[in-house]
Amino acid sequence: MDFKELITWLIPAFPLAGWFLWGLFGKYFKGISGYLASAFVGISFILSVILFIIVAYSHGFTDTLYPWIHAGIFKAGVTAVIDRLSIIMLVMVTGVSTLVHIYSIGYMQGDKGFSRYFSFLNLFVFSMIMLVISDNLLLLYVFWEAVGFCSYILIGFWYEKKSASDAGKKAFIVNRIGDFGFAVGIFLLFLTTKTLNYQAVFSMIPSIPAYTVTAIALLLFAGAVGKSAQFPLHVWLPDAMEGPTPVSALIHAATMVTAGVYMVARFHVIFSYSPAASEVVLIVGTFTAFFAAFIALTQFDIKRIVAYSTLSQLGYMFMAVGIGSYTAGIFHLISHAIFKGLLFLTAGSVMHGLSGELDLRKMGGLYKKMKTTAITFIIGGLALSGIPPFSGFFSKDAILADVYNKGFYFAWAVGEITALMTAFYIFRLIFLAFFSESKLDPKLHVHESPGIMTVPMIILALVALIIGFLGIPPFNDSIFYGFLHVDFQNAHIFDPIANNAPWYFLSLISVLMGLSGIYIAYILYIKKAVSPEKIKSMFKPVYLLSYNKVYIDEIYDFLIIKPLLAFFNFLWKVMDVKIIDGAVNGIASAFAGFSVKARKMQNGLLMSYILTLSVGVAALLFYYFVR
Amino acid sequence: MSNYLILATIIFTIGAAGVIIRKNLIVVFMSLELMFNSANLGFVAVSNALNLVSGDIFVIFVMVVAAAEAAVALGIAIAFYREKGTADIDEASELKN
Amino acid sequence: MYNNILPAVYGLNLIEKSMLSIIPEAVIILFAFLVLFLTFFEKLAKSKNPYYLSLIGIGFSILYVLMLSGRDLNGFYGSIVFNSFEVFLFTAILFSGLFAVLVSKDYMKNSNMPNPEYYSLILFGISSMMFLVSSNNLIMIFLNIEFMSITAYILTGYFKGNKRSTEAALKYFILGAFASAFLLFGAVFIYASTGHLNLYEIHTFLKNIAYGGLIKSGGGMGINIYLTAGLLLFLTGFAFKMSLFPFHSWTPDAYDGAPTPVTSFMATGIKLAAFAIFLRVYTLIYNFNIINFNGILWLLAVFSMTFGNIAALLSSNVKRLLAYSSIAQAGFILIGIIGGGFYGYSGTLFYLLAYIFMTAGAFTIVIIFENSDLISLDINKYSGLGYKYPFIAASMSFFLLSLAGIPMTSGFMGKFYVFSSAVKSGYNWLVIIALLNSAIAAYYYIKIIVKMYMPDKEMLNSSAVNSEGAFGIINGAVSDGLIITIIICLFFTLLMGIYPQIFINFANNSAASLWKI
Amino acid sequence: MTFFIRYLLTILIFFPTASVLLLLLINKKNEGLLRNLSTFLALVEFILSLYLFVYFKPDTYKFQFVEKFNWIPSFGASYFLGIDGLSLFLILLTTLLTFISLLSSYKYIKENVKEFVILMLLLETFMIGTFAALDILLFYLFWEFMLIPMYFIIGMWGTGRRVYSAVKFVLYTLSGSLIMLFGFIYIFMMHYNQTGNFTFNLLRLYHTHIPEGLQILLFIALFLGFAVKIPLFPFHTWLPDAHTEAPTAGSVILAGVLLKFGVYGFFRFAIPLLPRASFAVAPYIILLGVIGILYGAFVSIVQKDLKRLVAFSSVSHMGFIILGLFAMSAISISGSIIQLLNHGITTGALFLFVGMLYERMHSRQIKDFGGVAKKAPILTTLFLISVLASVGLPGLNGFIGEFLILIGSFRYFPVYTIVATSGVIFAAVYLLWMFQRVMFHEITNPEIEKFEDMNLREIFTVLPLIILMFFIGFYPIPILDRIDPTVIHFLSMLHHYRNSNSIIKLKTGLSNV
Repeated sequence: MDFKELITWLIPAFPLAGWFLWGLFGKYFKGISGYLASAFVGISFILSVILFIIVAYSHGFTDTLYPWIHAGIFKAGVTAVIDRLSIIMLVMVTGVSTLVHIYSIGYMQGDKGFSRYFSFLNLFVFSMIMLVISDNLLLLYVFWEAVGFCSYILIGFWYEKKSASDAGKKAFIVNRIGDFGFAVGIFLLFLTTKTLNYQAVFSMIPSIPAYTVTAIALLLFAGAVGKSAQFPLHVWLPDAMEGPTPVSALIHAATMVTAGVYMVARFHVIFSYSPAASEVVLIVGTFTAFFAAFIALTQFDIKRIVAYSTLSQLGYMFMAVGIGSYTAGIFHLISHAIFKGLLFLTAGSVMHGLSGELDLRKMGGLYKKMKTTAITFIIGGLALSGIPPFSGFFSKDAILADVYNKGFYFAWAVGEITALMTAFYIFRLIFLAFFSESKLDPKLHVHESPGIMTVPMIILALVALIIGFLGIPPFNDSIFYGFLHVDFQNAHIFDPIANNAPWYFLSLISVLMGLSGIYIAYILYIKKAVSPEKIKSMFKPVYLLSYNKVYIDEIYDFLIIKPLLAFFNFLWKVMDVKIIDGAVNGIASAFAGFSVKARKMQNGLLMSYILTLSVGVAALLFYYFVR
Repeated sequence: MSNYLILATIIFTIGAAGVIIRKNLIVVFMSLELMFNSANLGFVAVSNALNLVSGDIFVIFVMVVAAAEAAVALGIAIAFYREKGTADIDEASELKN
Repeated sequence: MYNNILPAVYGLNLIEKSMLSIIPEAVIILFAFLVLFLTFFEKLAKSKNPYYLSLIGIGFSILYVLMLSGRDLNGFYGSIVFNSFEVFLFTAILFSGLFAVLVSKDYMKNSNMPNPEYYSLILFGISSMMFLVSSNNLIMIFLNIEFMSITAYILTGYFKGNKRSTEAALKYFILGAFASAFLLFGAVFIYASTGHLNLYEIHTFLKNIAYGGLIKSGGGMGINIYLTAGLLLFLTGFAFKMSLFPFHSWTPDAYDGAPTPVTSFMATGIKLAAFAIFLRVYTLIYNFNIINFNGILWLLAVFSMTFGNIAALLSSNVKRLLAYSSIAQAGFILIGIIGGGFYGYSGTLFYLLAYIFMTAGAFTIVIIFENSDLISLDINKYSGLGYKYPFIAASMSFFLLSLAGIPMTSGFMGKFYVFSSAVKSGYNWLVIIALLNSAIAAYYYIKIIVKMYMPDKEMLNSSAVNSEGAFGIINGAVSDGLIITIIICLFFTLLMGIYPQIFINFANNSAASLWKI
Repeated sequence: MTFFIRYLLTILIFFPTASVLLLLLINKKNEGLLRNLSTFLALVEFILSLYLFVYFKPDTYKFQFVEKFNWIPSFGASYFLGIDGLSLFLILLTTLLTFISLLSSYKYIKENVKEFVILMLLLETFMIGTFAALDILLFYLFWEFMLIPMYFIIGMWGTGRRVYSAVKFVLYTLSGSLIMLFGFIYIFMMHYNQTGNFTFNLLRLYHTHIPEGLQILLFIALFLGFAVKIPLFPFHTWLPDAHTEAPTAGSVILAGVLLKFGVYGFFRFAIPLLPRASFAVAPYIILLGVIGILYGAFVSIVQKDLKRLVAFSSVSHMGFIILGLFAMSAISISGSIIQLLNHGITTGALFLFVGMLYERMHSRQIKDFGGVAKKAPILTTLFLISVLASVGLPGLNGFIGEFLILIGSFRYFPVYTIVATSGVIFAAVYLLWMFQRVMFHEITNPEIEKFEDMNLREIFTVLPLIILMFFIGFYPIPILDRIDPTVIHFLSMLHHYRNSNSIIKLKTGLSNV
């Protein structure tokens, strides 16, 4: 293998090695393991940057490490595809991971599971890398599940906490439900195309009847819904906040949850050949975006607020890929990864400062105490609410513009309203946490986080500041589009540009939305012109609905979990023990009864013996003569 | 000859009935003898009818055997009487089930 | 097979042939009398001489059987035949007799019963069985059945002053006499319908009728009725000896009451002889197209198996349990006869041989732990034997598994043989029923194994392990005769299970000579 | 050496027996020697069996290491051995698991060590013989006598209602096998009637011509024998009892090897002997299998006893295997075979871990545990790996098998396959929930406080299995290569019956999409 293939395989190799090392010999490494782990991931970041340059100035390639499975006509190898899409993802993943690793060194300081933490974090990075570069659906599925496992184990990292291990289990199982659809999709795809290799599949898609394509696309999308926590499988993500905050930053904001978007983009051929499926993607995305933002309005747990905002941002991305503007989707994916990672890290730093306090109602006035955190957080917030010149503005605006121009006005309107809500809840958080009068309990010693945590935050903030400019000039002549679009050449364009409104008009609207959202928050929480309580009482039912997360968990628990458990108990206690095994034992006892009867015949009386005998003779004679 | 055979059958049946219904040991033995002798009658009749000799030989053998059996029977009967103090065969009901 | 040292037969005249044909029986009877005479001399009677003497006698007899093997003799005007069929069965009978003698030594001593008569009776029994097997004439059959039965009656009641023993003898006697009366009466009808007493002659006669179509042309109707009645009654007599349902009722009580060596002897020898002679009679005079007897045998087999197994399921007395199981086994053996044909008959013989060894083995172990108080036969007494007497318990388990028909044992091979013969001639349901039966049977055989190896704690103290004065155990050690018996049985059971070919050949030879007329 | 290779199978079969004879000479008191020697001998056996793998030619479907001697000419039965890709790996699995279970029971088996090791080695003989036999009578001999040692192992060293379970196990299986025996005899006689000579040679009996209606009846006969062993859904109730009460080693062998015989029997006997019937009834058997998958999973979710849970989980797993086998596509059958090995490895490991937990806590009730992870990190990690393998997490062995089975079966039985796939979700539910309740949370039961981690022996006991999990998960090619010719040949034997039965499939609405 030549140089580029070598580094292709070195990129995942380092985190994998890291996993083995810290996993097996963690207790000999003690504290060093954190630094080493970060170094390993850093190396693969550098390597992927190198690879990025190579690919940027040449063309993509695929390389097989070894043949993995072949049975009958089924063949799959461990193969990597390196094209612009995967390389961008690669750089993003490794980059964010590196920063989060460094941050974690400070955050997890002195935790007894230090090495364990880093080994699993490395394993996650490895799996994510493989997921991104895998060249066939089987391999994709493998690491699709592998990242799920990593998130399971990392959410439940503090396994003594019941809530934590419950959350982990919930995440795994809900993902499994999505993956069930994904797997069936793969089966159907294999049945129709007899292969799982991307290129082969894509080349066959145009010749496949539309309804089959739609079925495949929807089934695959089910997997994406699970992984990217879209409605109705979103329930696991908020609970996942039980895990350590850096984990939330890396897995549940930047990388894993965006795998769904990546997958849809990667299979753009399939989706673009099935308008219906794309429609579904758009609808789900739009709904989730709104729905999550609505819930986020009234939460008080900062991590949960950020988590719900993640949901709604993912909704935006699905809107993008749903209307077939994949570059926009990926662009938002990247920028979101940056600023959402930033928000989580800062939130973590707040926690760290307040020694684990998460409730907004017990915060306030933190700005003076922890400046760096506050500033970086605000940058993140501005990016999230799409205020120029922060990255969020460019990426989100690109999506909304495309949505508008392709003629999905309703979706566009929803998007804009969601933007308003987004701006509101994030600034509600900022104001309550950093500015309004302090409600901390005095004996709590609030302190700024150490440098090892703040530096990554600052770096991310800077990136969030600049990365947006990849998105200019707007629309299809932007740098990013120009770079990435080559991978989406063979996508089937199914809806023409309905109208091309001038970009400044659309941007203006969304910026206004953002600003107004901030302003409302300002009025409510800084100026106290209207007390939140009044509004709360005004829209009591709406408020409760939002506050209780639309009761989704309760509904699931009541409609699905409880009846199933009852049914299972019935199966075991009645079906198995009583009916089946009862039948078996029943036969046995029946024979026992016969035995007693049979031995009654042997009653010891000579008379009856002779009688039996002669009856026997009589019967014999009867058998032949009378009959 | 069939008439003889019918007669023999009747005697045999009487003997069997005797074995079945009578309780006293000795009577049971006698009924057994009756059964044997009905067979003898049959043999004699048949060999007479088919003017063969083998039937008569058989009869002699049967008589011998019957004698031997009677000896054994009485031996057992005495032993039984010693232990149970009665000759009622319903007493013999220790072995059961 | 022709490796005998006697001069060729052809030179001999009729008498000499006849004499030659009964040498093995004659030897046994000779020794029986010798043993009997020992009673006149106090000292000799007390000592172990009768035991050794009878062993020697059996040894000689086996020797003569081997010498005569391969010859085809019939003496006394065709009423005694001797050919490879007899060779096979004599060997089997002598083996069962050998076991009966071997296991009796210490049993007799511990239950202080008079020695010589006992042994001579055993020997007489053996000889009577041999005569029965080789008899080829209604007279001889009746005579020998009675001879055999009488010895059996006496032996059953041999426990002096023991209620159970006497009662068993009484029941056995009355039922036996009753049954043989039926047999005799059947003979009358057969005689009436055919006019012959020699089986071969009856055979030829019936063949002529059957294929000369006399039956069809109404003239033979009377014959037909007589014959049917005769054969049925005759069958009854045999069924009684083979302890088939519903003529089984003597079996549990007689087996239970008799001294265990005698039980073993009855279970092996008498059953064997009865089946053998029935096999001969059946092949010679039953299976013509006059009447279809397979139907009746089918019923008998099914009933015997089912009744035997089901009755045995819960019985807690080992001897009775084995008695019931022997009823079931009789049903299984009958399947071979029903299956019929060369294959089926050799299968039956094979099964009979296998049955001798496994049953004798099982009873031997029962003897070992039997004890002056007769409750000792309760299977709970066997709790935990597996740990005190590993070898004996292991062999017991092996015999039981063989009875249950688990592979690697002769029992499986025998079952397989007869079942396949039945399938061969299309009796599928019979085989299926039989298979289900052997599944049921497995339960009670395994029950004993459970007791031996997986005892529940409270049973342990009532176990034979720590109870004293077991008949088979002389100051702590199991006595040699029993051990020898067990080893022989074990050897054959295993060999017949793993490499049965030798025995199959043996059985084939004897089955082949069934038709030799 | 050539001699050695030529008679390798015989050597493999009878080496344990020889070891038994050797062990018989050792004094009962000398337990240490007995344990070590027997384990060593089992290890030697395993190493010997590796020669099979080395000298196995992967490029032919023909039976290899064939040995044939007359045994019972008058039944046409012969001592006829030979292995193909399937039996090769099953034999390897057997030898490995025997070694492991002997190693695992150093602490568990306290009394009657001699009997125990002897029975284990005896059992090994019969298991290998069953896999190697190509003569039906020989097969049946090994097949059925195998019950006896297992019965003693459950009954003598079991817990709780051991006797009940042991007897239930024997009777259940025995009744099945006896009906099966009838089927064999019938086919045997059928062949005799057609060709006029007795033979039990499997390869000859394959050519027996049997009309379809009869085939179905006979198939039912054989089915009963094999279905009980597997165990298929309605015949499974012996399994939980036997598993629960058996000692660890017993459960490992039971789950690891004995359950395989049913599937092996279908593959080697039932389907090739009665191809028409097997195609005709395949939908119904698959239905049972799928019911088994869900049923096993559902019932395990609510179990309170660890071993019982694992037992029911193997009902569920065997369902997958049946689905793959009877879907009769090359992919799914290879998947089933892989899954056979996986189930042996994974479930074996699970039982070992449950055994370790039991040795420490003397309880199998899930509620008595909780927070073990804090005390025993190694145990937790390795246990977690096995659990995930059983869940079918990609990268571990379970995934390969399940995925191949499902993707292969989807072609012929899409509906059933989809239902079966949902079983994967429930597998995650019951195993992870169990794991969480046992390993995580705060320590509630004070007993746990003095819970010591795995010692070196225990680690070595499970290590081979763990390694295999990863190996098969990441690089199954060596196995797939060797079973592929077998599977292809298997299908080529059947393939012209498939179309003749497509009507039946259509009737049951299960034809190809």
